[in-house]
Amino acid sequence: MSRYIVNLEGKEFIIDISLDGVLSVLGHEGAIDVRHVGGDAYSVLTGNVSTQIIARRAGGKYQVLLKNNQVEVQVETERDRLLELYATASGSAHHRYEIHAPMPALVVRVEVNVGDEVKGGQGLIVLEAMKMENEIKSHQAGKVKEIYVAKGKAVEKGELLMLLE
Amino acid sequence: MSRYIVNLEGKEFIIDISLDGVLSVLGHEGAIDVRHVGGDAYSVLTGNVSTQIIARRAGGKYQVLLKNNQVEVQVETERDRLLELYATASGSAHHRYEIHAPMPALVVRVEVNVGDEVKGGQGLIVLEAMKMENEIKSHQAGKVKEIYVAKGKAVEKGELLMLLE
Amino acid sequence: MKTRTIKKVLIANRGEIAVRIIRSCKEMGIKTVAVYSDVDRTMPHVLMADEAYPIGLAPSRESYLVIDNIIGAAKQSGADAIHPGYGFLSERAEFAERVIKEGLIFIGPLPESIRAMGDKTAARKLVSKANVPTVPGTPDAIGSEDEAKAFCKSAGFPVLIKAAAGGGGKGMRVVHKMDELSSAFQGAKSEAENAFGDSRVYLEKYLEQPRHIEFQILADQYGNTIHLGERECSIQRRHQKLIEETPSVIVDDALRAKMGETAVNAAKACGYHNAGTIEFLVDKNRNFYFLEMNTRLQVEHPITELRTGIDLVAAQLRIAMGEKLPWSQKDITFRGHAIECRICAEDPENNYLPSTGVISHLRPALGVGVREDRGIEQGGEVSVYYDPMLSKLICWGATRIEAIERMKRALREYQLLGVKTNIPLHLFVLEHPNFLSGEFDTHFLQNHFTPEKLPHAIETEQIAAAVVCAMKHHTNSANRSPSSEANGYTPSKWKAQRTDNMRGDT
Amino acid sequence: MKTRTIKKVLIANRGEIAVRIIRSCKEMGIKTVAVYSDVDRTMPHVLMADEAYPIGLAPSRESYLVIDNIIGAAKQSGADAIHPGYGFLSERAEFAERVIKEGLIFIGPLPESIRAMGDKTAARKLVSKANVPTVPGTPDAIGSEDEAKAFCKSAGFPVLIKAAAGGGGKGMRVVHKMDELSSAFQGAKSEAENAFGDSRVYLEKYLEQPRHIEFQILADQYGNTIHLGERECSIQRRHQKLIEETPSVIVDDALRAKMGETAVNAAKACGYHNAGTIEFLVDKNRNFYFLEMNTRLQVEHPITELRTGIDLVAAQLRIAMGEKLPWSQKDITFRGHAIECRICAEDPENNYLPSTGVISHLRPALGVGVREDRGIEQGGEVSVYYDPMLSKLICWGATRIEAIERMKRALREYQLLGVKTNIPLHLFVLEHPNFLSGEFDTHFLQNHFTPEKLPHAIETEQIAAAVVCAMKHHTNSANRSPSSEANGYTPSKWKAQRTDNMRGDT
Repeated sequence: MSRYIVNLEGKEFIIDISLDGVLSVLGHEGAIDVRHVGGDAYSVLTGNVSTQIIARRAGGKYQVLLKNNQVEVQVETERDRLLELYATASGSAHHRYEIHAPMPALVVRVEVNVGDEVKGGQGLIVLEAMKMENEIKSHQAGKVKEIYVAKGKAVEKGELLMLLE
Repeated sequence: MSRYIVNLEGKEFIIDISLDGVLSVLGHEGAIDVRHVGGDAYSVLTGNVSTQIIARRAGGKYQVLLKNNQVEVQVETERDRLLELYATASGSAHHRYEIHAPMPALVVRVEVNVGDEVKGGQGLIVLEAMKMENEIKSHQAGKVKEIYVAKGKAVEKGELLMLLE
Repeated sequence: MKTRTIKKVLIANRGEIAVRIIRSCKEMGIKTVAVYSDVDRTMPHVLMADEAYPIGLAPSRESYLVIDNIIGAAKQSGADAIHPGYGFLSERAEFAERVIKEGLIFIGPLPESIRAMGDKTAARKLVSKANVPTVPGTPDAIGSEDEAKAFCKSAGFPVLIKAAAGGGGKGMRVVHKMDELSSAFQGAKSEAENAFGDSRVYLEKYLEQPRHIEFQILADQYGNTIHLGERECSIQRRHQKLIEETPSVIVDDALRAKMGETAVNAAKACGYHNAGTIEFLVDKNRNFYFLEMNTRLQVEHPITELRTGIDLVAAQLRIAMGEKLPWSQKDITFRGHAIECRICAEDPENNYLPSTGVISHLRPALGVGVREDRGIEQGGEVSVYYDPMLSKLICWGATRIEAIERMKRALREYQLLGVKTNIPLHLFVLEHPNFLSGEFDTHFLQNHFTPEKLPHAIETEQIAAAVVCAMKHHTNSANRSPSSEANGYTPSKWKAQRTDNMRGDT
Repeated sequence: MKTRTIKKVLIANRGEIAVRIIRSCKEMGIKTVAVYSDVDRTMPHVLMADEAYPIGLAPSRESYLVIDNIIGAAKQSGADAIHPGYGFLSERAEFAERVIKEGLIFIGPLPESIRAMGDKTAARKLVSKANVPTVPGTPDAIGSEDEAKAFCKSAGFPVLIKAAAGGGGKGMRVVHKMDELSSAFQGAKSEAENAFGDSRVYLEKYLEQPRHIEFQILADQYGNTIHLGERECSIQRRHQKLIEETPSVIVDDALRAKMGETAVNAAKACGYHNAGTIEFLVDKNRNFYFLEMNTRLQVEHPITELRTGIDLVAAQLRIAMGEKLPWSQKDITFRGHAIECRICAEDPENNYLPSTGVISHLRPALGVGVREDRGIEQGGEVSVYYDPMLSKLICWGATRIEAIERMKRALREYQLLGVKTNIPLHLFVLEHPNFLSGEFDTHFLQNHFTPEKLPHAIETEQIAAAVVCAMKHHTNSANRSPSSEANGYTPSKWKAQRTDNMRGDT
């Protein structure tokens, strides 16, 4: 039997799959019938309630449509979970706050300098994507420790832009 | 370089593909740009003329949409072609005519018996599929040599139903 | 008669019509229950409904035609109404009776009306009393070939054999001379038994150059009955409709009013309520004859929806809930022209043989004036068990020519790979001078169509296809990155030698 | 003015509007030429056109905005006309001028009309002379922050900064207090420079609780000018329209006639021909003010098509060919209600941040009353280079509530995986009591929306999603037949333990 811990919209579901493919959801009684429809489409009958699930693997996670909203879902094995707990326990606590690019974009303006004290909600950097300017704001107060980009630079999604302390 | 002989709607096209993926069509001058769009969809620019091609491999052949019609396309290498020529030359000529089921169906009636002389266009067997009865007719005159099915039998697509001489 | 709310509907059907009904239910806030046979577990109607219940094996006699199983699913789900769609149990009076007996609402007419119109010979007698003209034929179903022979001798050929119990072209045969009669008679009986569980047939004089024109009826439970205009359904193959349009080029306002009134009278003759259709044959002198009444929603209902702006499924549900019709005849207005093409899995090059397989690629026709109602999706299998109709393309235009040109555009845009379809045949019809001029009858395809007249690819298209197949073969045999094909969305790229003056100046 | 036939049209655009134009051309028997940047080689507009020409690199300044490259492609292809779509070069007078100078037909108004309406401050002066009411503002573009300050002091806050050269919400900023002015002024200028190559801005008094209502105009080359009714476009985010509908709940027949006549006068003031749109702001007392004229086809034109039955792109082509309008104002009739939702690749949970990625799954909403115009397909990549609008869903209903319920059904039916979309936001709006009652203005989203109000999944849905992800993870990690996933259509099958009394009785 394999056990999977699924994290979805902040909730955790524990799902067991037996060697012959029979599955059960911890804390949930009743029949669940899952079929692959084709491509990213799946059909689930929970009892007789019909739910369409559109899902694909992206990176180590899964992207799933829930109420027409694309959400990220994480699946871990029990082993993953143990390794992760160990890593968190042994790692040193640090109060650094990284600013990443939320999309591929062009840097239009950097609005702070290294050493500046910033307030929560203060604008840090302006990116242009799809012809719109988007201001990246600080979610918390802090001090600018490092700036990795400058005006005119093209950045990838997820690229580290700035480090706050 | 690899050479492919493509048979399509009764026409033959000879296509060479070089080691680095450059292609040329024998007898056709000019630029051809082929891209995979996704799934079964391809885009071809012949010069600047844009053609969408929807194609998939099915069995040893290819199914392609041409003018919204699904046609079968055969691709052979030069080696395939040589082997085939050899087989045809060495095989003994025989005048047997096989009747195959054109679709999965149920045999409703067999309209001839072994030994019957049949005319071209004469009904041989009635199959039911999708709630419709379909009469399979002989394309040529001959004599019924063998009948492999009987009323009530479910047959698969391509299954041999009858042999004429 | 009291009004009863419907909160949950079981749809006793599959395919595009089940999906069609689910959509209007969703728009009205009504929950839906699908039923499915073994092979239909992942079909769109099951995916789209709120609940789904298995009702048996693939052959419809073991699932969609099993009344007990459908009633069982309805009871279990707590549905308060059943919509039968078309085909299957939709015109079985005993099904409607059973639904009502179980305390559920049948979304359709009374069982008595179904029975009255379901027996095609009795129906002709009934409407005749309401001064509705009918085609000459045997007054009753006939038992023997001898009776059939006798009618043929007195009426003269051609003659039509028809199932007493059914419609939709099933169990129907045309006989042109006496020595065709025997095999046609047996064939019709066997097909009728198969389709309706009732082998009775009757004979009618077969009209020359007839057009098939039908009227949509809506009637509430209080006797208010209106028509929503005609549908021209003359383009048929194997006695089944292929292309329908409204208005008909031969129906003017005066004829529409006269036929509409006759249709309303025919419906009233059987105490009809809910949606129904009166089918007429119209001869070349524009005389019309009652053919039959279909006591259910029609496949081609969307063209009427587009021209009148009325959602017929929503109207059916409201009538079944006991609401009064919100329209009188004068409130019904018509706008523009609508056409429907039935997309079927069949091979027009090969005598319309059904085609089966897995649909590996499906791209819709979209944009201005195009509607599609379908019961399949990419990845779905077209099996041998059910009707070959996969989808309906419906186009609206301000004029007939705009609707036709739009339909041609939509048909060309539509991409379905995995089974043969009749799209090339539709294009043949829509480009034919006789179709364009409106000079056609139900024999249009027999008279004008042969497979070699289907549209042919030009050389550029053939070269493009050949190149793609060679590339695919090359990639397969060389095993060069097969994953780029499998993941389906990494654009691969091959290039021929460039002739630079053929490219843009960038 | 003579009529000139158009046989081949080059579409100087991409995405859904290029596809939209190609469709009407096909229906009229006109050949089409697409242009494409490097990253657009396999986009739908390239696939659907008869011919396609590369015009440069991905950034629009190096392709879709390069007049020489587009003219080059037109010449090479032998096109006799150019349709600019919306955005890009559509409102650049020098582009229209160049097209005409090269002997080609520009499908749009005269360059003089574009220029007159393109300078927003000059346009306000021009229409004022035709007795069209305008919002108080600076008569001319302003050069310095000091001038801006002066206007704010005299007119009072809030104040709107707008690009003199453009529309579509680009280069637009609302200023509520003096210390926001400086950064807003610089931001607007930089965005305007970016979008229109012209950084000039002007200021207007910002109306309280304004509704944005616009009128569709059609005018031929002989001075015949009509309107096709209004479009209510108040539901906006970041000054860009999100949902449009027609009719507006606040426009009755009298107001429609009055605003329509004013709109016609505004169009005539600049000698307008072809399709255009007069945008008004309407205050809570139903006073209306000219905002600007868009001298091209509008994104939201399909709702007008559905309500009037007129194909606006076909009308544009016919006007450009020199045909007279076949309608006078009294021939224009309206039926039912139409709504459009713009489906954008952006994250409503995260300040509408654009979302990029590859669309791995795309299933349309189909059936009764639904139209989709899109410029993407499954397998396509949503890149950072262009507008985030992927598609437009447009629904028609006999009544406003039918149209709204249909749109909700269509939005829920629509499946797009690969990028975040604003579909959940549309559902939030369509279910909001203020939207349903019609009590809203352009501040609707600021006033009513926060991300936690988006629809939430119920537990059954969450369990279903969790189970599917666990299955996929299991299949991946165990490497159990990965091919069954890759080929995309072999139905895999997993089952939980059965509780048999939960199943059907078969």
